[in-house]
Amino acid sequence: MNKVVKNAAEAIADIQDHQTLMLGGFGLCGIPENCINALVDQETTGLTCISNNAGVDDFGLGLLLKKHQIKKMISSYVGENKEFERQMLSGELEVELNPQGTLAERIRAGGAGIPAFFVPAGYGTEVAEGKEVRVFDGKPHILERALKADFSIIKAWKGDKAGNLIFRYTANNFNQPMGMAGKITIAEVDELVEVGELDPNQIHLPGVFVQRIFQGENYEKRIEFETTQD
Amino acid sequence: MNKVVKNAAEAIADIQDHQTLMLGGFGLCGIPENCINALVDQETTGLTCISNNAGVDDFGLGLLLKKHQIKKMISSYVGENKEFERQMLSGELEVELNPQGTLAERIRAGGAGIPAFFVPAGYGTEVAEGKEVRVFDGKPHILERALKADFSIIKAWKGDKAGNLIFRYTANNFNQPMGMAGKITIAEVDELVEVGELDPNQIHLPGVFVQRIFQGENYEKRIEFETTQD
Amino acid sequence: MALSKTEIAQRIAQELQDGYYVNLGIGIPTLVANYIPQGMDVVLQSENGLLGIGPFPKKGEADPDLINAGKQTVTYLPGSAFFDSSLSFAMIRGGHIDLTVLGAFEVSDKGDISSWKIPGKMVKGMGGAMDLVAAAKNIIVATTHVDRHGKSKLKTQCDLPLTGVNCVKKIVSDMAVIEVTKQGFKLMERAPGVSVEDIIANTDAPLIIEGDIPEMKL
Amino acid sequence: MALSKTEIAQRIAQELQDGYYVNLGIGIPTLVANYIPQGMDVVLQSENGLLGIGPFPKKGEADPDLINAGKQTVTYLPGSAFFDSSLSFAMIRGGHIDLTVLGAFEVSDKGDISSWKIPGKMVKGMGGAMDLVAAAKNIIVATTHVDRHGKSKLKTQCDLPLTGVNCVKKIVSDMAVIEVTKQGFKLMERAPGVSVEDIIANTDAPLIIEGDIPEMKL
Repeated sequence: MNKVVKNAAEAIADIQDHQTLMLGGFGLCGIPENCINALVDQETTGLTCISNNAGVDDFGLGLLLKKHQIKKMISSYVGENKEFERQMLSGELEVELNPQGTLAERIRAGGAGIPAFFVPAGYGTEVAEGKEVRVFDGKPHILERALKADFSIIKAWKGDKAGNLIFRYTANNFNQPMGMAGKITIAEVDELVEVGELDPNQIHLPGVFVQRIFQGENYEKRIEFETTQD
Repeated sequence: MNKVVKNAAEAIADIQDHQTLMLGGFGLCGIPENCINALVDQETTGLTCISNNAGVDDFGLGLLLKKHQIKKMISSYVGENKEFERQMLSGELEVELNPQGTLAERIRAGGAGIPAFFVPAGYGTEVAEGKEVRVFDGKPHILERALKADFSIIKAWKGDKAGNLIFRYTANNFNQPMGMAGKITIAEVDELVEVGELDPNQIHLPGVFVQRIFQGENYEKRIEFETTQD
Repeated sequence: MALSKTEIAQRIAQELQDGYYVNLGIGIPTLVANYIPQGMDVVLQSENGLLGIGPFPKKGEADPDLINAGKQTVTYLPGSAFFDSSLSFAMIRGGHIDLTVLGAFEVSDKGDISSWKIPGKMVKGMGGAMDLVAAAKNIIVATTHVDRHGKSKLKTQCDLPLTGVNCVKKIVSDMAVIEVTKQGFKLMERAPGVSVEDIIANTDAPLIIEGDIPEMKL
Repeated sequence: MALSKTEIAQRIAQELQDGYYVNLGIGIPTLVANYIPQGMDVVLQSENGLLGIGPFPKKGEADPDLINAGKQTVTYLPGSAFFDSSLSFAMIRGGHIDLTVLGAFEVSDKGDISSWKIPGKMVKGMGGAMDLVAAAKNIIVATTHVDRHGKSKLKTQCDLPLTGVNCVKKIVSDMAVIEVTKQGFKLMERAPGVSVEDIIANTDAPLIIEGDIPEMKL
C-alpha cells in the first residue's frame, strides 16, 4: 500500500478543472499550504472549494481567488479578504454561506454515509430558505444535506506512511472531518513517520480515509491576528 | 467544578426506577463494572438500558437481568445470554434491536443535537418498518431518530478531575458516543489523574460531556472468548 | 452615564456560575473573560476546537497552531482539550455549553437576533453564530443600546437578516439589563445614572417595568 | 469434492487486492485472514473499533481491552488505529471499506441476504451486519451451498428475515463461485470435482451458465 507521494505537485497532479475540493483549516490555521501553492502553479480553474474561510488577499485560498481559479466557495465566514468581497459583489464568484457547525456536520456526514440530517441552526433565517422544516421535541429543525468532494486536501501534524494522522492544537478544526469526505484525501504533514511510530490509541484520523500523504516543506504558518499579553 | 465522586454507589445514588440508561462496552470489553454492580446493590428497577450487548448470564448487564431490574433493552446483539433469551421469549423483557452502526450514530446524534438522520442500513428489512424511506443519490435510506439517556454510564482508561477521558484499545467502542448523550454522564476510570496530566491533543472525550468521575476498583475485566495462537 | 464596553463585560461576568462552560463571541463578549470572579471555575470554549482557553500568549510565544475563533493567538490551560470542528459543534448543538455571550446589530422583543449581515454593506458570513444561538441553553447579548446613528438596537422586529429566532434570553447594554420574556422586554436594571425614562426613550419596543428598577452594581 | 471451510476461505482470499481494507465476519470469513497472499498489504477492520487486526495473542498475553467483533482476544499490527463505534461505522457506512465477507442463511438471486434471525429459534440481533451490507462497495458471501437439511441456501427469494436487499455481489460456496448479476445468479467456477449439474441440482434459482465453467484453483 503505497500512499506516500513526493510532494504537493505530485499529490494534486490529477485534480481537474471544475472539480470540487475540500480544503482544511480555520482562518490561516492548519491550512494545506503546500497543496494550495501547487494548485496555483498548476492553474487548475473552475474549482468549487469547500473551506470554512477563504484565506486573506495574499495567502491561503486568497492566492487561488486572485488568479480566478475558484468558481464557487462553500464557507461559513469569508471576511478578511477584499478580493473575495469584490469578486462576490461583482458576481464573478458564487458563494454559499453555511452556519459553521452545519458546514462541519455536512462534511462529516458526507464521509460517514449519512446523506441528510436535521439541525436547529438556521431555522427562521435565510439559511432555511427552500429547506424542509420539521419539528422534533417541540423545536423546529431544518434538513441539511451531506457534502462530498472529489479531493479533500488537509494538513496534519504527524502522519505515518499508512495515512494515520494526528493533529496539533486548534490546527485540527476542519481537517479531520474533511479527511473523511474526499473521494481522494490528500494529507500534507509537518512530520511523516514510519508505520508503527504513532500510538494506535492516539490517531485522530485513521489511515483508511487517506489515499495520499507527503511531508510538507517551508511552512509559513502565517498568523492572522498576533495577540499577546503585552 | 467538583466532578469527582467517591465511588460507584455515590455516582449512581440518584438514578431512579424507570429511568433510561446508556451503558458503554462491547461484549464484556470496556463495560462500567463498578456502576453495574452498584446498580445491582441499589436494586433500581424498571430500567430502559441502551447497550450494544446484554452481558452474559453472570456478568455485566446479565447481573441486572437476573434480578429483573431491566424493563427494556435497546441493543444490536444479545446472544451469549440464556436468561436474556428466556425473558425476551416469555415477554418479561422488551427488546428493540438496532443495526450496530445505526445504534452508535443514534447515540452520537443524541449528544450532538441532531434529532434525526438518514441511513441506508436496514432498508428493506424489518428494521425499516414504520420508518420514513427517502431516496438519496439513487439509493433508499431510512430516517432514524436520536437517542438520549437520563444517565450515561461509561468506562474509560484514564480520566482527569475535569472529566477529560482517554480510552484504551477496543475498550472505547460505545463509551465515547454514549459519553456525549447522557443528561448526566458518569465515568469510571482505571486511573484518575490530576488536571493537567493528560495531553490536551489526545483527549478522546472532552470534560464538558462528563458530570461525574471516579477511580474504579477491583476490575475483573472478564474475557468472553480467550483465543490464542496455540 | 452609559457603561463602557469593559463595564458591559463586567456586568455580564456577574451572570457566570461555578462550573459553567461558556462560549464568548468576538468583541465585547471576549472581554468578559477578564472579569471571571476569583476562585470561580469557568471553562471557555472556542468553536474552532478548544475547551479551556487561556490568556493571550507572552510576546514571542504565540503559536500559529493555537488560535481562538476570532483568529487571535491564545494559550490553553491545564485540563484543556482540543478537538475537530464537527465535535466542537456537536458540543454546542447538543446543549453542552451553559452560556453563550454574543454581540448583535438588532434584538427583537421576541428574542430574535440579527448579527451577521448588512445587505449591500457587510457580507462576511455567519461563522458559528447561527449554531450557537440555535442551541445554547442561555444566550446573553452584549451590545450598545443604540447604534452609531442613534437608532435603537432593541426593537419589536429585526429589520436585518436574522441569525436566529426566539433565542435571546437577556440583553446587557450600556444602558440597561433587559430580560426577554414571553410578554416582551422586561427592564431589570439600569446603568448608574441612567434613568428609566432614558431607557424607554432609547428602546424601540414596549418595556415591561415592574416597581423600582435598581441600578446595576459593578 | 465440495470445499472444506478453510478451502472456501482460501478461494475468497483470491479476491483480495493490494491496499484493500476488509471487514471479515464471524465464522468462515474470519479464516480468510489466514490466506492473505504473502507481500500483499491488506488491512482488516473490526467494527468494534480497530483497523489493523493482528494474529491471535500468544498464550498468557491476551488483553481483555483488545478484542475483535467476535469478542475473541486479538492483537494489533504496526500502523493500526483504534476508534469508537460511531467512527467505525462512519467508515463502513461511508464506503471506506473495500470488501466485506460474511456468512448467510440464505442469498437470493436479487442479491438479498438473510443472516441474522430465525424466527422462534434464534434471535441474537443483527450486530453490524445490516450496516455492512448496506454500505460496503463489495460484498462476498461465504457459505455452504446447502443447509444441514440439504436445502439450498441460494434461492429466488429469501424466506427468513432480511439483513439487506440487493447488496451481495458474489457467493463463494463449497460448490461454486457465483456472481450476482442484474439477470440473476451467474455460475463462474465450480469446486474441484463438482459438476455443473451438481450445482444446478443444489441451487434453488436459475443459473446463468455461459460456455465451459472452469474449476476453481486453490
